[in-house]
Amino acid sequence: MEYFAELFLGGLTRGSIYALIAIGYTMVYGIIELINFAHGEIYMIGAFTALIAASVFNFLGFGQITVFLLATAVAIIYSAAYGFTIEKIAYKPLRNAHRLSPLISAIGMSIFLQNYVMLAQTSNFVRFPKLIPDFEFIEPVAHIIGSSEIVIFVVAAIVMLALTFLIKFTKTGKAMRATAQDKTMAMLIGINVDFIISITFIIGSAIAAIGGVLIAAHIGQINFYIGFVAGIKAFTAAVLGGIGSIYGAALGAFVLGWTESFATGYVSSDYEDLFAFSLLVIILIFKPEGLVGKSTAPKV
Amino acid sequence: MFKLSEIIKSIAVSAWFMFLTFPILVIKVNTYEKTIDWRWKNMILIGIASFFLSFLWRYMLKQKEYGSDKKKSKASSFFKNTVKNPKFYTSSIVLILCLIIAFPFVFSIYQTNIMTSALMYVVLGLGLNIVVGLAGLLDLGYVAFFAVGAYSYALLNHHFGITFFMALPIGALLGAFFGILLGFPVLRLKGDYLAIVTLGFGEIIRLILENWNDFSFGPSGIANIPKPSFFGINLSIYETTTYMYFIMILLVFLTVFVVNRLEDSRIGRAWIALKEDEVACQAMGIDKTKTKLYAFATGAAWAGLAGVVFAAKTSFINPASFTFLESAIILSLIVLGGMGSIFGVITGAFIFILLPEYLRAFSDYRMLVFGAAMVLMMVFRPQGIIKKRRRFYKISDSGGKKQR
Amino acid sequence: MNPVLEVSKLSMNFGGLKALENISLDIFQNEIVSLIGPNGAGKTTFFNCITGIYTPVSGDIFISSLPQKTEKENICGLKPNIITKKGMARTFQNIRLFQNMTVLENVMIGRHVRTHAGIIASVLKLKKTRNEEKKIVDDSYNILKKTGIENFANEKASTLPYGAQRKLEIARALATEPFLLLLDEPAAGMNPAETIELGLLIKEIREKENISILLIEHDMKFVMNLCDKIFVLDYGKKIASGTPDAIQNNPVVIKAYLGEDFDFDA
Amino acid sequence: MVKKIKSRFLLFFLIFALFGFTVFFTSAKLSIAAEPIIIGIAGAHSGDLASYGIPTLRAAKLIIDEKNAKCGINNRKIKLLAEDDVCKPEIAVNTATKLISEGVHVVVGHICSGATKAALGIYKDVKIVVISPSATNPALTKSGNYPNFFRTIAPDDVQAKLEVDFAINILKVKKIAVLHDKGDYGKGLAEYARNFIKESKIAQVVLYEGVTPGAVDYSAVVQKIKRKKAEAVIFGGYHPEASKIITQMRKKRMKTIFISDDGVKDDTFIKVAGESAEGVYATGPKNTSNNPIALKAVSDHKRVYGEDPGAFFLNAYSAVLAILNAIEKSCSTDYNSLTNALKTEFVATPLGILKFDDKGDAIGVGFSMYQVKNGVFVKIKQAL
Repeated sequence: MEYFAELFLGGLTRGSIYALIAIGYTMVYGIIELINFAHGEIYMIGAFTALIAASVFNFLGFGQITVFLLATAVAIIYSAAYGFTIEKIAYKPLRNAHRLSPLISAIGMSIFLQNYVMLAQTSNFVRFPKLIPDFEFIEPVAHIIGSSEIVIFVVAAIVMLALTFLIKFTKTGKAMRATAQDKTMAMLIGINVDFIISITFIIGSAIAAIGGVLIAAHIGQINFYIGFVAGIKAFTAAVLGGIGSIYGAALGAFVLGWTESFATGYVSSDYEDLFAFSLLVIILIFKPEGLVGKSTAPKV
Repeated sequence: MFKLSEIIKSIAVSAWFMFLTFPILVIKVNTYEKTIDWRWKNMILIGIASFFLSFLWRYMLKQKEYGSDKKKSKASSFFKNTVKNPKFYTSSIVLILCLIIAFPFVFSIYQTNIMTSALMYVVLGLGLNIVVGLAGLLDLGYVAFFAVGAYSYALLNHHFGITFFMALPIGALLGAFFGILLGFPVLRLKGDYLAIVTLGFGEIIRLILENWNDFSFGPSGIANIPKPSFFGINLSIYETTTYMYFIMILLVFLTVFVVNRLEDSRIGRAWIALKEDEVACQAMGIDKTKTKLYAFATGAAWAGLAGVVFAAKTSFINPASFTFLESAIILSLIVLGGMGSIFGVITGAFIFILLPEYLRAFSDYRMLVFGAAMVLMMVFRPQGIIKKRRRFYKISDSGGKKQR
Repeated sequence: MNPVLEVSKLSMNFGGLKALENISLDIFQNEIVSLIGPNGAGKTTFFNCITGIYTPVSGDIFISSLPQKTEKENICGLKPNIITKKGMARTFQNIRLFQNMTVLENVMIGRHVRTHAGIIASVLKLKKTRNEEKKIVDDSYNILKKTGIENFANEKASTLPYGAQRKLEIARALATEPFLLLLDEPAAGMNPAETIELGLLIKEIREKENISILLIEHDMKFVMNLCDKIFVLDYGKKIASGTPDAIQNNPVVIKAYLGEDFDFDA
Repeated sequence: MVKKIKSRFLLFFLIFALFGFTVFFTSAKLSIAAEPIIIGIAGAHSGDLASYGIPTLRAAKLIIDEKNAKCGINNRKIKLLAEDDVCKPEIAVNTATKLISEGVHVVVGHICSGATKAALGIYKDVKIVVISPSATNPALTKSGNYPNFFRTIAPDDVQAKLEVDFAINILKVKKIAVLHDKGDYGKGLAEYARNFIKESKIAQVVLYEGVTPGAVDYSAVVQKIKRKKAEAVIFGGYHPEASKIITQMRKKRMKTIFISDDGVKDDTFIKVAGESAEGVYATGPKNTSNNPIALKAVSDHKRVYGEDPGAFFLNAYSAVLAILNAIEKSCSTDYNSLTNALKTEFVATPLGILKFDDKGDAIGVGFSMYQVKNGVFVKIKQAL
């Protein structure tokens, strides 16, 4: 039972991280129907910026929690800025092109950003500073859960709640929903669609940056390539849940996290990814719209 | 020519990029020794570069929006006339054939070798073009069939001593078989759901190859895969390379021939119609399931074929050669070259495979340039380098006569 | 003589909404029949049900391609392509041409179901396949001539004027060699001259090709002049059927249309 | 008209094809007896694995600059030709063909075993000797397929044997978890380790699994190690995964012994894993840093490049010295005399005085066990 609980928590940690990245994918997809392959790189840039910022702030002699908060803030700002710029450069000029063109542009952007960070920083793994303070837990809990895990769940939960609030109740949120439904119609009723798309990229990127900082602090190392694997997994999670839906992304992320964790725990970590992708294929075969996606009859 | 507002705009862009690249390009921290390296020079460079590039960017975008239509139509009509001129056509074809045949004798073994790689990607590209370019099914796991081909030769040769030429059709058939295997479950899926499931399928194949040691020898791979033999004569490495090159040339000719025939057939039209409008296509009596499966199978067969060549050429294969990135590259080359167009796919393959090879001089920067080139290419020419040529049918009043 | 199409007690739901309720109707050979009703009455849903795009909740759809034959075939729940193969072809309310293909190619797609070349035959291109290809082009061109849009043969479908696009849809449907043609608002968006031309075309199709026609249309003048029989749908129910004259004077129909401030002579 | 063109094409094609094949079979292989000796350096020089390939390039440069300053070897200058293979088999084939088309006489490289396997066939065909500082896959020498291959590093099975013996005989553990990174190198090593443990019949393998490189967290595997009550973990793979696993293990307050390989015995591992690295065992090439040649090599590197040398630097230095010695002693770059010289002539290198056995492995090159103590790898005294 304890083993089960440990695996469950492990899955929850993974799931939370996947969710933070998957939300960005799903938001962008919902609004411009683009698989933003560069999103994983935004996450990576978030982690790198946090690393740099934290080192500088450490150097200046701030306290641990202050450094953590400041570094996260810098990472959020920069990731958002990158997300915004990438949209303007690589996707906006392609808004009326064939569907595959922005996809290729996104793959190119992803390769570019990876190499940009590799050349400007390093190709080696670097140690990520210890940002999250260790809380003292009493045994028997201490060896099951650490403070970074708790911070990850809590932050993920807060982010998701805030996002839900934003989309449900604010004016921008309503405009986003309208744009996602029908871009032309949204334009006709006076929504600045370009602005809404930019906002979507900014929010998605900011959330990915939070994910980047948290996971880097959790595992303690980063390199320029971390975005790729995490990006693919998060994308899988988004589709698993039903791409375009934020609940779906979160649900898909947790299902994926648990699948991987339990597959490793009870079967073998050799087949961890195999289970993840097989689950995806099986779910989509039986429910082609993802877990929460609604099946729509073809409009004829 | 340069208005003040333009200059202000560029200054803003330049400032923005200086801000954007500040942490990554300027600060370099050593977390171990706790030192910080400030590289202000980079910031200045970025500032200047982005100031000027922003002018170029806006100019190019404008150029794309208008002007381009007029100029191009003139240029292209001139181009068309020259191409249509039969004398030009014949002589250019002859010239190209000469070049193709003379290539390995004029250039070094290295050039021949990478040309063989490029030709292999031509076959891969044309195969994927059937699935994506013609039938409109976004396949992100195409490399799985490539792996199937490569492993079928490697394993059959290892266990049963199957030769290269026997393996070619077997690889193609196995590729097609796996194409159908993937095709069946994903038929119901649309667009991006299809994309992610094919991606998953590609990963599943790779993971199986990686983990099932008894079957595939795992990550240590299979070495010593023999190159094709020339009627039992032992060839030197120079001759083998030339030989492989000519085999590949023949395979490319075969592929172009078959794909061209398919495109211009009842099946090919059904694929294109399927891509255009699935509902209308079905209402016209086309069996969606069958047509999609045909596309998956024929597309995958070429990947299987190319896989066999890959195994023979590299002589060593392991699962690390068949990652998602490979699928992305094959997809990118067909989109970049011009989706749906055979000539475009060939151009795309050459650019994609030869460019990084010739960019070796830039070593570290080549992937950076490569990624940037992909983005710029899409932004300024999203339809690809070569646009799909439309097929016209000449009709006389007595009925129809077809002309290409 | 059997009706070419016999629908009995067809019902369709979307969620809780009853889109069609116990619809029954027959169409006999060489009839031009119209399905009318206010917007949202379920006309297009009815088309989608009998062409296999939707699977009805209950009911039967019988066809008999040859009126002399006594046995009839239930096509309810079959896939759209099978139904087309059995001889029912349709057009769409919001035109669904293959936009990037040429006009001729669009019609050639319609010939797909009546031709046979497979992958291997297409690659080898033996004499049989070559002849078949040639015949596809010839037949398609002839159909274009019949519909009067042969001048556009090599144009991209999306560049056609609206009226010609509607005609192309009909041409494409004709290419599948149907015995029953289903037209979903074929005159929508046409000017009066084009509408008259369309009426003539439909009549010609009936006379020369022996094809029965079922159409949905809002242009009442067009319907009254053209049709032998009219069915009226309202809120998913059949509220009336009969000759144009009978329908025009049917109080139930008038009431159904009153909400829309409708005038039959418009 | 169309038919006419087609037939003319066919004619042209046939003529040219005929011409082509005649040239193909008559063209004799050109062997250029160029004046300088050309040494090809192949390995990852860019990309994420560059840190394994660059030291070899630098070692070769240091030696060759020195030799060229003294009129080269046998009065022939030495020329370097570096080619990048980014450690990918398919690229390595291109690299190899490029090197031979530019007429190299010997090759130092490749760096990764997979790339080496792919390239060796090509070198074998043109009879070029290849000497690798870091390709450790046992099959490269043991299969006997590549008589042209030599290396200045011990193969993986030696390393695995050392790890297992150390765990069983010195640390006296009974339950061992064997992990790997699913890679060519890591999984190969882990497999040897598993077999050696089984053969020993003293200890047992309680867990044998591969972890996914790049996964966001390894907590499930770590929990499994704990549940299986493993006393020691033997990990085959590179330092990024190792540091992730060890960090998570220590965070969960597990004191399980961690033993790994020379992919982990890298300063980056200690830098990244920090305090969690403390106490970790790793095998690495025998410490010969007191060897005078090694001291000189390292100080030369510091002088020229201003930093400590990276991975496999001494192995590469030895490889270059060995091959140059063979050329010098045999007075030629001929394949047979070279291989013969490599197998018979001793050469003084940073790794000690070497010669190669029949299969191409360097005699006397081996591994030692190291442990992280106070942030540095220290050689373990109780040698085996």
